Amino acid sequence: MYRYILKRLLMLIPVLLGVAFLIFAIMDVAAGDPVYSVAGADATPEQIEALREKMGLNGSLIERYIRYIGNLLKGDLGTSYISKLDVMKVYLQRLPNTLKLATLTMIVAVGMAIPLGITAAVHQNSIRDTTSMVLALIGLSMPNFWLGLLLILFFSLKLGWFPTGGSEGFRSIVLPAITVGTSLAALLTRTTRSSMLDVLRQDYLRTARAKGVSERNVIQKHALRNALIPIITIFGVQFSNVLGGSVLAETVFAWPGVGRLVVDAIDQRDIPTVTGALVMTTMLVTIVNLLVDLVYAFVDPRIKAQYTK
Amino acid sequence: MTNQEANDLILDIKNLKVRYETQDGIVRAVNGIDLTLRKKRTLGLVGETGAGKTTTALAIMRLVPDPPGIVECDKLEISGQDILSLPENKLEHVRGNDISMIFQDPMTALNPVFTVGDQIAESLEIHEHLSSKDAKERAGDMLELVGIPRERANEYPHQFSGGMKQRVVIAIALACNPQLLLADEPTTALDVTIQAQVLELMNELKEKYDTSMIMITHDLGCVAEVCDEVAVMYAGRIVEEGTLEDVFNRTLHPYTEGLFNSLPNIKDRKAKLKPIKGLMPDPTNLPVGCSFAPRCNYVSDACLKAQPQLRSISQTHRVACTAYDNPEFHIERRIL
Amino acid sequence: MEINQTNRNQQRATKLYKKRSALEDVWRQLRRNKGAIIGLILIVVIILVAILSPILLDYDKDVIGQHIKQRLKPPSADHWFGTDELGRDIFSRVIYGARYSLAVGVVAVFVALAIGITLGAAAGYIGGKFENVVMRICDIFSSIPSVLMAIAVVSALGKSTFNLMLAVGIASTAPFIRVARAAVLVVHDEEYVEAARAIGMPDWKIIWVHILPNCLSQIIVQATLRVGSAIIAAAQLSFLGLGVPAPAPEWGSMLSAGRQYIRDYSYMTLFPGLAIMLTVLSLNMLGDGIRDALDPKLKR
Amino acid sequence: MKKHTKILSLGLCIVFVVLSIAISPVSAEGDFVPSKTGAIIQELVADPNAVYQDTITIGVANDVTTLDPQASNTDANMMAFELTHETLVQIDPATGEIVPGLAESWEVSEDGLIFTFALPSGVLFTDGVTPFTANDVKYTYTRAKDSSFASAKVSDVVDINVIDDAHIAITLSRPNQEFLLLMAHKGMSILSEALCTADETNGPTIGTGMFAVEEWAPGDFISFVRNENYRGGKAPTRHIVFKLFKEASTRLIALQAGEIDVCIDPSTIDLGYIQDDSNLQLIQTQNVVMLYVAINTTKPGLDNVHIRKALAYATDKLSMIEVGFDGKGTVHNNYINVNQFGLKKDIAVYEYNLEKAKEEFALSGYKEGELTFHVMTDKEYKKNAALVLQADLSEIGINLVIDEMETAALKSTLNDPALNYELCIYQWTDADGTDFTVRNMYGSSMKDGVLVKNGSNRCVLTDATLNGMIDAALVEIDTSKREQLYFAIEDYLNEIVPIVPICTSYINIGIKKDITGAVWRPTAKHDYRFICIPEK
Repeated sequence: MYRYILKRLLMLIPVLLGVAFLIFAIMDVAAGDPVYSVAGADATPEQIEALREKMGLNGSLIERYIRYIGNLLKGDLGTSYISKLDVMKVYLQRLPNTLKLATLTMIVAVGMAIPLGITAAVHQNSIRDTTSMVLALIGLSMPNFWLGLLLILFFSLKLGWFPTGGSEGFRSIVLPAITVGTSLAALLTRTTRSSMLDVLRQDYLRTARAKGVSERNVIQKHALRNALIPIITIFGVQFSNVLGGSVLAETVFAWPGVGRLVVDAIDQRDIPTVTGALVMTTMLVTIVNLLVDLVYAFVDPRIKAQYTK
Repeated sequence: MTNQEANDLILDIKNLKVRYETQDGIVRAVNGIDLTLRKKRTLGLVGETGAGKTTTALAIMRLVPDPPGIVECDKLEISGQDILSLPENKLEHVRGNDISMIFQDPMTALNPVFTVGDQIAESLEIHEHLSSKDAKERAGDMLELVGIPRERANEYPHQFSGGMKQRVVIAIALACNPQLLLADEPTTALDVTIQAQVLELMNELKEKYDTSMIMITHDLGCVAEVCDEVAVMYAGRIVEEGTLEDVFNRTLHPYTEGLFNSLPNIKDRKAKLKPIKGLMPDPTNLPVGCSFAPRCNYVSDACLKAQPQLRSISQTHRVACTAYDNPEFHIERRIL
Repeated sequence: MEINQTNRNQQRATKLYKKRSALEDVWRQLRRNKGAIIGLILIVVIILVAILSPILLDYDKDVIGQHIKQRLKPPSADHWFGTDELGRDIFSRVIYGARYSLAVGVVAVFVALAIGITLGAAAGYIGGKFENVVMRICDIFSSIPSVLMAIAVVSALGKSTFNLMLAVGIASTAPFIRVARAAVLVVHDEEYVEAARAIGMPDWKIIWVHILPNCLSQIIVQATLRVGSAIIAAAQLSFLGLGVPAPAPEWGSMLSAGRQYIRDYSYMTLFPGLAIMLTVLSLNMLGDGIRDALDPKLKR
Repeated sequence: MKKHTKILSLGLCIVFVVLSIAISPVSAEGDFVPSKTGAIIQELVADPNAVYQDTITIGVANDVTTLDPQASNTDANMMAFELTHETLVQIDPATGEIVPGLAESWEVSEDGLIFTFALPSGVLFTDGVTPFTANDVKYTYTRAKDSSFASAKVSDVVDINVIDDAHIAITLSRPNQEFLLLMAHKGMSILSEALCTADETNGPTIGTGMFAVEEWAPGDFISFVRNENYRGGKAPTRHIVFKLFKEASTRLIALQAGEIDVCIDPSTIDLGYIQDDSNLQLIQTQNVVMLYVAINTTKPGLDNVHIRKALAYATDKLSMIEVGFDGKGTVHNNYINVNQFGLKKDIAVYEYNLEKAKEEFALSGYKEGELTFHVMTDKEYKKNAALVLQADLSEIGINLVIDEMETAALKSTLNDPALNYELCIYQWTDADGTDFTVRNMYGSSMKDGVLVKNGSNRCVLTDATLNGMIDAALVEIDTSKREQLYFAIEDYLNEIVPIVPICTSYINIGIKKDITGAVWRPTAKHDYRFICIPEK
């Protein structure tokens, strides 16, 4: 097991190097030399060159990349072109906000999706099933930023229940969490349902029923644990997405999370911030995925057996 | 039927009908069968795939999925207890306690995420209200009973072979010492050598616990080995029933004859196999007359007009075939 | 040789027959699914609208024609969905916008399909180091949230409709790589593939003729559902100002423009949003239907 | 304020309105009269016993991006520097005259070349320990020469002579009528030599201002804490926070909900909400941000004066104002900013006229459909202006492609020596020195024998005649003659059309009714040093 974890953590290294290179390459192609947007209009060529050196933009893509990796290994993500602040510090400033939003979103989504999905599957083709599936489909089809706008329109402007943005207090997190959580809840409901339907057809449930296990326990004990596996997969994938920043919701609600940090930095051609934030996010995503895989093993002994092999 | 016999009755079914209402139409899986079974006896329920054997067993357990399954029955009693009118929570006390079932495929019959010990212990916890520690202990006993070392109770199904899994399934079914055991093709999924072992084990345990059993199978050899009585099913109906002797040696129904004829003959290896021609009728669209008529070698116009009813040929032996209106009629198969 | 040829013809014949009956079967299943049919009808209507809109509407006059005096008028008989900040008719723009959203969604998915299937199938078939590299690249792509990925790509390539398609496509490639690879791995060792290899069929042909058709159903389902998410992704980028350049009536950019008028002129955000939702909804309903029809497990 | 029910809140509102009419000396919107400079000054009567709200939160639209005064020139940063740093002199918002800042007084030599400043003693930087001396001024101005943002302002400085700790003399290469104006610019804020040399990153963020930076979360907020030792007496408010809300509508809602005290630049479409809200007040003054179409006069097609005139005739400024600012703006036809010295009120106007545009186009020799130009825009209102222009140009047979870009990319394209752009909707915000404006917007300087455009010369004009006219105006001492010279420059520009001026709009600010002490400048660089809410 530990060897498996270690192996996974080692596999993280090439991925992080790859992410850093990818971002470097993309930002290198990007229109607009960052030097000229940082330097003022009156900059002389000498000043430009000096600035270029100071910003670490001299040299070829590969040279810069190697330099960056060297610093990265020392835990140094560089300093922002714009604010001159340490990227790591800025990232860590934003991370709690994103984690807060992500966690609440996931809790709400899971809390809604699993009971709904189970009910839908158990009462397949009933009114309850149809209703929750139609709702899930709508939730899945709604662009989340639009939902955010509608929520603002209704709950902030018309009813005045929640603030339209900002990050103070619990009330300000409610609407962003709903915005991000809706499509997630929809997705999870659908996954739970189909996974549950799959499991409900399995013979071992018949065995359980034949044993005299009550219907409630058949569902909650025997079926759910098996159905959880695909749900956990989706959960893992989506957690990364929420974690990486529900950029749109963060923009709509002025939520100072990691996603907005990256978008703003891309706008400003602030390469160290873009790269640093994405590398850190990738690391988090990978670690979350590893955790998800460990949860798998906990739920499914067959997978555990694979890991220990 | 004498009083004594009536008290002895473990299972009494009258006019059981099961249909599945699906999008493709109504599948009539079981079309009015009567079954009785006395204590310590074993009934072989024989027929090809799709004849309605498994559905019958599920109906007895009241486990026919609804929707789409709809069960209709005039009488369904286990040891004199009316199962038909029991509410779901009472049924849970009957299942696994009074009646158990062994399912066809041991590969899928066990829950992959629980240890086998837990799965055996579960029914003990439910029905005998044992503490989880005692139940574990008893589960170990049960494992040993079916020939598996008790240490393996903490292992998961994927760590067991097919035959071992089937033993676990048997252990689960017998854990609470049921009066009636429904075994749905318990050996089909297993290797031949394992099949014999499992059958022997079941025979042994049945004797030991005085359990009555319905053995569902299409394997006539298996029937010969375990059963006292035989009922042959075709398209949701019983076409012939009687003692093992009756059905094997005094075969009456053309379908039963067909079943025997399609077995390879060890004594005459040159003899050509004679499979029953054609396929089972579409259960959504059963013919008006005898369901077997389209495949029957002895078919007459009368067969196509009305459904034949079971008629008694001897005290124990009954058959549903219009041809026997003619007292001269006999089938080709001769028992040597 | 002769015999071989006849054999093959026979094979082909059975295959054809099989294929047609499978298709018919899918259609039969699909027809029974109310949701799928509603989805199908809706999406056909939307596609027709998209195709016919240049005939129904005069682009210069109706779609981008400005009437500053008529700006920000709420829905009325003249302007069913009202007018926007430049006095343009929102109804015409929403109608015409279907062209952009559908085109972006479909092309993006094609990009993703093309890259994903090529890489995924090759990885699954060739295996070894190549597979490892492809899968690591796949890891890299899927560990960067796709929206951020697309934003980065668009800002690198510059804003244009094509780049938007490309960005959304690239950002949604990873799942296709995975699907294709998994499908190839499943059939890789099947006997008919072994047989094809034994008679010396080139690898690419084996992939193309024997392997891909076998994972087609999965890919079709994925693709249908992905068109919907690609449309949303494109709208998201447009919303962030990275989409189709003005004055094209792309739904996401209409939403973006309407955002600052949301308090008094909420219809500006309402209708384009509804249009996106309806399109994606119908695609999802259809995709679900196809999946259910193709997936024998779900048949009852 | 927590609203329980609609009715209750409505009731509260009514009570509040009645009370406020009855008790407070109502200052309705009309009471704010812009000063000579166009600024609205909320005079704060000094009262040592008054108690003020602890924190004032200002909802801003643009992020503070740097705390080094010499590393940027955006409005958002300038407002921060106004709090944290001081310049030697400053501009009186009431009269527009130069008044003492960090310097207590100054003298100018007769030839106008040497400026001697008298500095106060005992002043500490906001780190609380570093003393301020004349050496810091020398250090600051020398450092400015290397800054790409500040160097243009000290380009005439040839010598800085520290006489003693409290006196410094600055020598210019030529008389500059606007030198003090330049020194009042926040980019010339005085830094500490000791702090800057000790810490190159954080040193420049410390000044001698009334506030010091407390916490900075880029992209979210920046907070300032009062300098308790400020020599002129401390500020009334202890904490000032700039909180970023990119969405105008969100920002205003935050103000209405009471989350913030000031909302900068609410959407023009939403101004009614401020006027209708009895807790709020609308500050409105014409701004001096000149919106214009910058024309890269070196690009094919655009080097043709007839094409440029066609562009000018085809520019529908009224529609642009309507679309961009909801009709709240003023058409601008001049080549320098409003309120600037030398603004020619009766300049010949290129009225919006597509017929004339077509005539000019015909004179250019190009055929219809032959020309396609790209126009760069960054903000929504600029994009809208470009859309209006696009529609009109298509009428006269010129295709216009709108390139929406992020501000950073747009700026770097403009600044890149490759000058790879054709048109750009851009703005000019400086309204102080006319020379600074014309020199930077249209001037060029000789480098290695060739004329090279000055930094902010977005039309890429290298016109020796024009340079001569600009130099002549700068050194002219007679005010009315100087004015005439600027009139001539404007007429000259009006003939060659290097830009198409569009409009100036209004500065709008929503504030809580009780707010006072702030100076709302038409340049959008507001002075928050004395902003406060007196507690009742």
